[in-house]
This record gives sequence, C-alpha cells and structure tokens, in this order.
Amino acid sequence: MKRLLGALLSSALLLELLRLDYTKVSGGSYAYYLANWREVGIPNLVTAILADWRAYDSLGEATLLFAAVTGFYLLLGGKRK
Amino acid sequence: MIELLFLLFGIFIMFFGALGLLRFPDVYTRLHATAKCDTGGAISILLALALASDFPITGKLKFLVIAFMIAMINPMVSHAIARAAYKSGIKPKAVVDMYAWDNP
Amino acid sequence: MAQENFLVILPYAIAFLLFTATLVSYRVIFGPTLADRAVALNTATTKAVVIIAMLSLLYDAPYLLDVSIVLLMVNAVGGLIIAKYMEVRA
Amino acid sequence: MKMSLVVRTTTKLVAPFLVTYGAYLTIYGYESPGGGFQAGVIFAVSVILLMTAYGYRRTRKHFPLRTVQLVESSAALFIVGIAMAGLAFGAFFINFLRPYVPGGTVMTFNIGVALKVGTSFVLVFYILSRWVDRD
Amino acid sequence: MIAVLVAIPLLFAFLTALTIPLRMEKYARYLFLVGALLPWLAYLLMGEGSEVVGGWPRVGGIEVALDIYSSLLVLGELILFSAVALYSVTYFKKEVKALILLLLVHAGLLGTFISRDLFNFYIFMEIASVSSFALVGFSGEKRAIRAAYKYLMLSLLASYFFVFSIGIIYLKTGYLNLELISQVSPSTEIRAAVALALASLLLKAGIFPLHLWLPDAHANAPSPVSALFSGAVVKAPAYGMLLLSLYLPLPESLRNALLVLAFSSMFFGVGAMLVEGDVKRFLAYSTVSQMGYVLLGIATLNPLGAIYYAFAHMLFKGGLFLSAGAMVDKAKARELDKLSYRGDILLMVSTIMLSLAIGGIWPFVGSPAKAALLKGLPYGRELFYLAGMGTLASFTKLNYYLMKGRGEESGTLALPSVMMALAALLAGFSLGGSPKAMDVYLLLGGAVLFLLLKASGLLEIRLEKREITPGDVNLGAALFALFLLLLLHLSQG
Amino acid sequence: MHFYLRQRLEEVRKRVLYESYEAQKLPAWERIVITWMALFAFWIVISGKFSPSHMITGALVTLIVAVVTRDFLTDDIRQTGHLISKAAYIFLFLIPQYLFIMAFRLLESNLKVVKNVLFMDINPGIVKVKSNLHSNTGLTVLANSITLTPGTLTLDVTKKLGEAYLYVHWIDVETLDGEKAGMKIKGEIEEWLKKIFW
Repeated sequence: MKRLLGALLSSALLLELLRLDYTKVSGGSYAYYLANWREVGIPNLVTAILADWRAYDSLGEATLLFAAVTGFYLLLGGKRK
Repeated sequence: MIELLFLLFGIFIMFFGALGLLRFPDVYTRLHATAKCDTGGAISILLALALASDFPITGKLKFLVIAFMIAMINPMVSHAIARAAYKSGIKPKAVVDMYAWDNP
Repeated sequence: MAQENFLVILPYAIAFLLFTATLVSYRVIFGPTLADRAVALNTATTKAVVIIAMLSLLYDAPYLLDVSIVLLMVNAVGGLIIAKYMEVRA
Repeated sequence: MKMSLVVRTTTKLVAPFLVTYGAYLTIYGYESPGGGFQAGVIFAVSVILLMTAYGYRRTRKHFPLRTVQLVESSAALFIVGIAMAGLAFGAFFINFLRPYVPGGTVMTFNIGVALKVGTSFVLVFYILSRWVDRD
Repeated sequence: MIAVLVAIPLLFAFLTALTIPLRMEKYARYLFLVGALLPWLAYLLMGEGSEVVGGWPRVGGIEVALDIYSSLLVLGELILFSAVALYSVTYFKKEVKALILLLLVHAGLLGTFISRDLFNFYIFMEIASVSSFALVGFSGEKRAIRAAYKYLMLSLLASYFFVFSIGIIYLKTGYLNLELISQVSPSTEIRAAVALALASLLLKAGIFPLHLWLPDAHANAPSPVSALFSGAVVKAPAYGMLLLSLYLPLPESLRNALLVLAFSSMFFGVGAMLVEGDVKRFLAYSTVSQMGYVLLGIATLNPLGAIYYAFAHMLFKGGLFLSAGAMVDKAKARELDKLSYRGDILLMVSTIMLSLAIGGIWPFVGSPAKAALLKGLPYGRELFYLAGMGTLASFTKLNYYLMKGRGEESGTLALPSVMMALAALLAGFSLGGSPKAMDVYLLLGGAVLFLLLKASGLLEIRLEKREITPGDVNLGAALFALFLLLLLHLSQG
Repeated sequence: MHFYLRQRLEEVRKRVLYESYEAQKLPAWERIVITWMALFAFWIVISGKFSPSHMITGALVTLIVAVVTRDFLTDDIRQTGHLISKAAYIFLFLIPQYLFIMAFRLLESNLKVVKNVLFMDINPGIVKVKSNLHSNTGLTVLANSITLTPGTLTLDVTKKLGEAYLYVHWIDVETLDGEKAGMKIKGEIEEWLKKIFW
C-alpha cells in the first residue's frame, strides 16, 4: 500500500515535470561567456567558468566538501572499532 | 576498411560475451566469457576507433592507452571476483577441483 | 578514407552495444549470487566505457576520452571493493 | 585485510600512472577538460585502490592520517589565500596573475582544489575503513 | 570587499582545522573566537552597496550585495553568533571539529545573506546546512543520530528540487543573477520553477506541514547549536523565499496559498507549544510558529516586514535557546517541571525580557517587527492578534513552570542570554517602535488564556515521547511530493 | 631418501642465494629513472604537447611522481645487467613482442569462447600449475596473461616454500598431469617473462 502510494506520487510528479518545456533559450550569461572567452586566456570554457568567472562558487563547493568530511569525521572518527 | 572489420569483430565478440554471461552455468564459466570477450572486444573496437579517428597522433594514442588499461585491469578484476566468489562459498560445477584439495 | 562509412555505421554499433548491455542487465537483476551481479555490472560498465569512446569519435569531442578513463578506473575500484566485501564477509 | 597477490601487484603497477594522470588533469585543466575536482577524484582513486588491495594499516604507513589532514587543511587555506591575495590587487578573487602567466591563477586554484578534493575523499575512506577493516 | 565577510570565517575555520594535525588543539578556541568576532570589524568598516566578486561585469560574475535587507540579517547573525561563540567555547572544550563546523555554519550563513545569485545562494545555504547535520548528531545518542538522519534526508531531498528549479530558471532565462532574471518576462516554466523552489525552501524553513524534521533536529542538538539553528539557519531559506518574491513574479494563487500556510503554521506552532513539556521542543515548535510570521511578510509582498521579523526572531529565539541551554546544561534534564531559573537572577530577567520580546511587547524588538508586518497585511488582523495572544499564553506557561521549583546559579553560562536580551532591547529602541494600548490587551489576554487553559486542565496533557523512525522520512517525503504537486498546480492557474 | 632430501636442500639454498641477490632492490636512482621514463612516456602520450615548456613541465611533474612512487613499478626487475641495456630491452624488444603474442592469443581465446557459447561443449575444472617465476610482478603478469589465453582463468596464486603455484579454472580440462597442463596453459609466455622478472 505504502509502496503503491509512493509510486503513484512520484509518477504524478514526474509527469507534471515532464510537461514542462526543456529547450534552451539563446542569450544570457552563456552568450557572454562565449563572447568574452578570449579575455580570460583559457582554451577550456568549462574551467574558465569554474575557476575564473565563478571561482567564488568553486570555493564554496570545496568548502562544502570540507564541511561534509569534517562532519563525517566528527560523527564516526571518534572511536576505533 | 580494416577499421570497419575491427569494429564489427569487436561488437560480435562483445555480443557473444554477453550471451555467454547468460548461458553459462556458474560464476566461473561466466567470468571466462566476460573476461576474455570484454577485453578482446573492447580492445578491438578501440583499435578501430584509433585507426578511423582523425584526431592528432596523441589523441589516437589515448585510445591505445585506454585499451592497454582495459587489458591490464579487466583480468585483475575478474580474478579478484573469482577468488572472492570461491572464498565466499560458491562451489564450481567442475569435474576436478584441486583448489578444494589444497584449501580444505 | 573510410571515415564516412565509419561514421555512418557507428550509431548502429552503439545501439547494438546498448542492446547487449540490456541483455547483460538480466544478470544484474536476477543474478543468483552477488558475484554474478558484480560480473555483469563490470561487463556493462566496460561496454559503457567503449560507448563513450565511440561517442567521442561521433561528436568529434576528444575530451570524452578522459571521461571514459575515469569511468574505467571507477569501475575497477567498484569491482575490487565488491570482491573485497565478499572476501571479508566469508 | 590484504587481497590476493595479483590484485596487490596490479594496483601497485597502475597507481603511479593514475597519479600522473591526475597531475596532468590538474596542470592542463585549463587547456583540456578536467580541473581540480576530477583530478582530485583520480588522486583519491589511486590511494583507494592501494587501500583496497593492501588494507588500511599498510596504506596508512605510506600516507599517514595526519599528513592527509594536514594537506587537506592547508590546501583549503591555500585556496582562500589565493582569494584573499586578490584583495591587494583590487577585488576579492581577482585573477591577479593574468598579465604574467597564461590562465593566471586558474592553475594554482586547480592545484589547491585537486589536493583538497583528493585528500578529502581519502580521509573519508580512512575513517570508514577504521570501522570496517580487520587486520 | 563585501565577500571578505565570508572569507574571514572560512579562513579561520581552515586555520582551526590545521591545529588538529599539528597537535596544537589548545589554540583552537582562540582562533575560533577570532574567526567569530573578526567579521564584525569587516561589517562595520563596510558601507552598503553591491559588487561582483572578481571584478567582472554582472552578467558573468557572482554578485554580492549589502543592502537594507541583507545588512539587517547579517547584523542579527553577527550578534547571535557572538553570543553562541561565547557559549560554545565553554561547551565544546575538547571538540575542535565542532568548533570548525560552527565557523563553517557562520561563513555559510553570512555568504547566504549577502548573495544575489541563485546558485551562490544555494551553495552557501548548503554549507550551512551540511555543517549542521553533523552538529545535530554531536551528542552521539541514538535519538540525536536519528534526528540528524531525518534532517539530512529531508533537507537533501529539498535541495535536489531546489537545484532542479535553478536549472530550469537558468535554462529559460540564461542568467543566475536575480537582478538580471527579473528583466526576463516570465513564462510557464519559470513559474513552475519558482513553485518548485518555494516548496523546497518551505521544507528547509520548517513551515507547518513540512516541519517534521525541525523539532527533532533543533531539540536534540547541543544547546549553542540549537540556538544557532533556530535563530539563523532557518532564516537562510526564508531569505531565499524573500529573494524569489522580490525578483520573480509570484502568482496571486500562490501567494494566497503561502498566506494560508503562514497562518496555519503560526497556529499549529502555538498549539504544539501549549501541550509540549520539553523545553527545547517547546522552543522548536515556537520556531515553527514564528517562521509563519516571516512567511506572512513574504506572502503579503512586504519584504521589509519579513526582514524585520526575521531579525527580531534571530535575537529573541537565539537568546531563549541560550538561556534554556544554560538551565538544561546545569540540570541535565529537559522537562519543564525539573527546570527553574530561580537560582540566577540574571537568567531570570533575561528570560522574561526575551519572552516579552517574542510576544511583541514594547520596547523590545518584537514590537516594531510586528508593526512592520501588520502594515502589509490586507486582512486577517484578528487572526494575527490571536496568534500573538497564543504565543504570549504559551510563554506565560514557560515562565510559570520556570518560576516554580528551585534552580542553581548558572554563572557565566547566563552571560550570552543576557547579551541577547540587551541586544533585543537596544534593537527595539533603534528600530523605533512605539508603545501601544494593544500590548496591554494582548498581555492580559495571554495571561487570561493561560489561566483558562490551566483551569480546564489542557496544559496537563503530555504527548508521549515518540521514537524517531525511518518511516518519518517517508512521511515527510510524501508530504513534500504532495506539496510540490500542489504548488506546481497553483503556479499555473 | 636421504640423498633426495639433501638434493632438495641444496636446491632451496641455491634459490635463496639467487633470490637474495636478484630480489635486492635496485639502487634508488635506477628505480627513479626507470619509473620516470615510464611515467614521462605516459605523460607525453596523454598530454600530446611537444613544445619545450610543456615537456619541461611534464618532466618535472613526472619526476616528482617518480620520486614518490619509485618502489611501485620496479620492485621485481632483475638486478643483473646494466640499466640502459635493461631499459632498452624492456621497452623496445620485450614489451612489443609480448603484446604481439598476447594479441593473437586473445583473438584465439575470443573465438574459443564463441565456440563454447554456441555448442556448450564445456568440461570445467580447477587445476594446479607450478610456475617457475618467483617475483610478484612476474606472477601477476603471468596470471593476467593466463586469464586472457584461451579457456583459462586464474583463480588464485600461492607462494609456498619459495615455490609458486597457480590455480587455474580451465573451461575444458584436457589433462590432469601438472607438467602437461602447465605446458598447455602457460605456453611460451613464462619464458618471455623470465627475461625481465626473476
């Protein structure tokens, strides 16, 4: 019964979300990145975005990993087997 | 031409590897099918890709690096799984089992 | 140059490999033992590595090769860890 | 716990190449795909392979837990340091090396992130295997 | 320079972490204190304004800003974290890792409150909440671990949907910067994405039907941590909702639904408080109720009111949790019957002050905050006052129980809560509330309501303690899915 | 009987002497150089840049990696012989030859699996084979090669009293005699390997 309900809910959600249109619009930041690619001086666009334009976010992601590991260490690292 | 041959051969072999995985009776014989056919098929397809691609020479060499790594890692993993399967108590369907004699 | 022929046949090859991978997934789901599942999963992942390498040629994107190397490594680690788990449990 | 001889030796043979590959991804992250995160994962995978094959105790002798922690914290500090160094040149996280080096701080940033991510994953596996691993 | 506000606690968090492998743990607390207090300097030196990190144009980079909304929240966070830091230096004597995590929560919250970019907002909110998961389970008891597990699962589920909605917004507008997003004309997809994002933020903020994780997580955490959680961590998603309401269009139907949610959350919290006998759970349910007020400000498109209330709630709820923590840590019990503040006059005064503040009585900070909320409320003032009266009644109950019995001197532990009470008083004056006759009626009404309830014996009902089971997570997830469907439907209509 | 024991003891002593010589670690710089050469070649292949600055970067990075991991690749290389001749022999002669042989055996084994799958004419069993190799790396490469040769899969490797045994899962057992089985399974691979590893 529970499983049936879960399957029903998730499939309803999935159908609802699949109704949306997932095509990309042109313009926006991506166009800016493509246009000013040379300015950064990096041949690889992904790294240019990750490590230069949005380096602040990458710092945040690294911190997120640090937080997860520290929390893990706090909970499980105290005692040995 | 030759790359086409390699590609078809690789796909053919991989298909039979999968078929062997389905048809053979126990884990060890299935491992035979996958260890050999996956390695052989993958190497053959990667060779075909390396020949057919118009990447620069190092790009082609990268295919070979992948092929070499598959050739090195796949048998190792097969061996590890076979040994672990034996240790975890899956008896082989075999006419002779010298391993069981030495490790009672 | 057989390049064009090759590119034409490549999507069919990929489709066939995917079909093979679905065949293999029978063992992943119904495999009688854990070892069977591990073997089948390993096989399927090797196929995925090859498929990614083929896609890199199809889309003319050499960077996909790096992805396939990483997938290969992760596959090896996964297989080893399953094997180790089975040995430790025994 | 040790695994069989074949596994041990093969991992030993593969590990240096993996580390080299990770170094390549770190350093040429700005030219080819890759970068800090992927390279860190590769570094971690090479240590995890060794750990699976040789057991936690033996791996810990080569890469002690303290060293891993030290590298993790200092790599994180290094990243923030790069960001703070930009303050002297006008803005937080400014790419102050761009006039002198192609790519500027991107490579140093990637090195920091790679060390950080790699050691983080190794640390997670160390903590886990303390609970799981016998021998 | 605004991003330095985030960089300082991060830097000191990593420096604190460096003391573990270097075997210099005894210096960790000093580093922690410096990391907690140094952002004050940066905040005071910095003027209002906005900048893009790295000196890029706004299209490419990440914008951070310190305007009227942000600076008030940042100020509240700094006050609260200073008090929490004072408390936790004595509480976590040996555990350097907990101090690191607290600093990371600090950095994450500051980063959240100054961000003007959806993805950046998400990242820093996650830093705050990921650091929280482990802190909830810090004590290592089974209940605490299970509460942490429940919090982790539900919060991560919400995070996935939030990221998904950010993806849709980026797909459809091409921007992540909120200012730029608001210039694109909204389409069906954007409205759906806003609904998804709102639903996930509602879960993270602990609004009534999705609050399941909140009382367990906030009650089982260590005292300073629960003060930080109730005070500041739930404000991060509330701030996200505020940003969405400021820059993206909320359809009328969606706003009405939010209004209903806000009121039901307010009343549910009050009702749960009246029957709750565990002081920390009592305060946690109070958070559910008070988050309803913040949501009220957002739903009536009254951002200033919401921000004022969030700021006020940071001060008084943080202070209440700290003073409750001082009592709980002395008595080693959490039942209201076993606690008392009679032994410590400072604690008593500060608790009463904070209780008056949460009821919205002049001259404390609650009064101008409620006035600001009322300004934007089109209808339903009676309900608003009723909820305020319920809050006062339940806090009368709290003070009644704390007044009975005998307590001990709590020493320096009382200091942080006194700090928070003084801050609530000062903030009340500087925000410029005025004394109103309504305050007296409310106070009287609250007392009468309490006496009536006590005479009827309703207050003696004690809910039996439920074990936290994995089934709770399923229930929460199912409710969340229903909510997603509902809001998606409303956003299109 | 007595004579047999003495002879056996003599053998063991000789091997111990031999092993203790061959298993001596190479001098550190030789280990570093061999590792470095292998890693640098790998670096060039994956990076694909030939300009001097890239080469210098690669050389430095691989040198660092080689110093850290100097024991990993070179544990079991023979002590005898000069470094350059050994390296040239390994990289130019032995590895290509080995790869060439293995390629054909792999092809053969693939076809054999196809045959087995089609006709299901299997007769599996596990046999024990003695190996003349003693080093870990040699045994490993041998085991991996055996896995790739037709009809065989290495199940385990044991080293007892200085003698190495391989347990091989054979899909079509033809003989139970150790010598003959060894000949059939190992073929000439072992001879090639003996030239590099002891």
